[in-house]
Amino acid sequence: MSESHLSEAKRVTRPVVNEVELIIPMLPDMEITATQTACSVAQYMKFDPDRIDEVKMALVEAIINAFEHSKSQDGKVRIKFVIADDSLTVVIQDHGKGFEINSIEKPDITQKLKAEYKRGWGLMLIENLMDTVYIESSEHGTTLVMSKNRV
Amino acid sequence: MSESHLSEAKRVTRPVVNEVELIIPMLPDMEITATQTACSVAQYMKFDPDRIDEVKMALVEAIINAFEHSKSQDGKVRIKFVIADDSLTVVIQDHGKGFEINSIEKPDITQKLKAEYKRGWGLMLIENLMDTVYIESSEHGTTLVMSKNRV
Amino acid sequence: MSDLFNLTVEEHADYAIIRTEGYVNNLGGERIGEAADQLIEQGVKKLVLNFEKSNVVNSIGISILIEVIEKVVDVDGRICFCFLTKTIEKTFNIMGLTQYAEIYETEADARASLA
Amino acid sequence: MSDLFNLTVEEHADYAIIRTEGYVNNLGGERIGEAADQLIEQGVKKLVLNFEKSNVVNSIGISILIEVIEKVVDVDGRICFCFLTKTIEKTFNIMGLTQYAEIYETEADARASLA
Ligand SMILES: Nc1ncnc2c1ncn2[C@@H]1O[C@H](COP(=O)(O)OP(=O)(O)O)[C@@H](O)[C@H]1O
Ligand SMILES: Nc1ncnc2c1ncn2[C@@H]1O[C@H](COP(=O)(O)OP(=O)(O)O)[C@@H](O)[C@H]1O
Repeated sequence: MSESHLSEAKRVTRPVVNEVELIIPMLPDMEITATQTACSVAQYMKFDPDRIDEVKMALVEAIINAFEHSKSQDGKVRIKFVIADDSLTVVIQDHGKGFEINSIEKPDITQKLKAEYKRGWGLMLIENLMDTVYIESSEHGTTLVMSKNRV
Repeated sequence: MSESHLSEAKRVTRPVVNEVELIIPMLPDMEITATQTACSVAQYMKFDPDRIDEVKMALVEAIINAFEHSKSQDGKVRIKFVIADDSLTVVIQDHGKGFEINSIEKPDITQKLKAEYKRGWGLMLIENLMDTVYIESSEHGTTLVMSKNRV
Repeated sequence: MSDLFNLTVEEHADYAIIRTEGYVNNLGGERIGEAADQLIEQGVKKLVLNFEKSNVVNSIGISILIEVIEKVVDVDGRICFCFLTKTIEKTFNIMGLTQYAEIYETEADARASLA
Repeated sequence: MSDLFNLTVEEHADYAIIRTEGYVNNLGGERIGEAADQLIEQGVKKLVLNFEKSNVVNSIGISILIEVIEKVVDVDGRICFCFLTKTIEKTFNIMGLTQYAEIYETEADARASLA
């Protein structure tokens, strides 16, 4: 076995230690529990309070979407906090019915003021509060991956 | 199918929604992240602040034991918060080397004052701060189950 | 958490102040909506919403605030928010609420603007 | 978190006060241990540990406090804790530390007892 082979093997078996995982039941206000975990992880990473607050707000939106829209049978939302040197990535996952991402329209305040349905801001807020957002959704559920840089 | 059969089936398939699960990496001070989740869950259950504080202290001890003693290869500790009507149960689990529970001696302050090794208080504190404690340990790891009644 | 939401209303000759405490989610938002409805029905056209003790909002709560803004706009009134956290202020900006609602740092500032 | 641990020492004629801030874990405990060692070496026999800004301790930190207590006992000194949270006080009681260390509500109370 060559040297490089060995170090490759080491890299693969090295435990992934930079993740915090949280699974919450779909119960009212459980998103607040999740934001407290987010806060604690981000403080650990020495994020400044304003950036932590933005992650918390985006997380609330992602979680209430899963609570409200996913119709997941298992009644749970899984949240992963991935700690990297310069960024925090939060993955929010449900095993619900999913949705057609391309069918979501960008909300506009002037229209919403007159409209009957005033909702539809969550995804737009997440996109604006985080640095990168990626959504994958199918009939097996929805996974939202969002990252915030430390600075 | 009889009535009672039906309701039994219902009970079995009903999703367990009263659990929060947290998986933390074995990194310094990560136990604080876990206590913040504990705090949030216990507040959700309307535990009074003093009892929450006792759960937090017991949780710190259980987690630093897993961090320090388990030598777990996966570098993770799994914590489950089980919400019941009148009690909060916290399960702390590692996949480390385990230990012989019966070999643990109860520490005594007068002896410890003169002894070289002043440690060995964690399990004793957990037992005194919580209402019930159950430990299962084998070469596959350790599971500590501790409960605190709401009142 | 939601049962920790609280709200007080202070009525003045020409305007009213709604001070909130706690999470502005669907429930918190509805409480604000009801209070605002009642004031507008009474003829109040100028509202100050003091969020000093509300650090967390969600978009469901905000969409109820949009209803309130709509009603205020309909009566040619004014609505002022104060003591918003940086993130809530940023959120209001992102959503464009600031085209229809005014944001002030303190309650005194908001009141002064209405005088 | 640990890098948020802080400690100040205030020396008086006959005693010294150590005020801590942050998590008393292995690192925090060691910092207290070092400060206490230095004071005892200087001949200080009475210590006040003010934990007003330390709400979390762990048993590793406390075992270092036991070392400090041992050293104080060895010089026939006295050690007083103050501003302990209810849980930390309960913990000290469970462990029996209170047989060797005194607990006071406030720093003033602790100082008065040493006068
Ligand atoms: N996790 C999810 N599961 C299923 N559908 C979702 C999920 N997240 C978002 N959606 C869909 O996307 C739409 C837009 O979401 P959002 O922008 O957060 O606004 P709102 O939740 O107020 O409707 C929702 O109405 C819903 O149809
Ligand atoms: N999760 C664990 N994995 C392996 N060994 C453990 C675990 N928890 C406790 N132990 C064993 O039990 C002993 C007593 O633990 P404890 O009472 O917490 O005191 P301390 O950690 O200070 O030694 C430890 O020294 C260790 O040998």
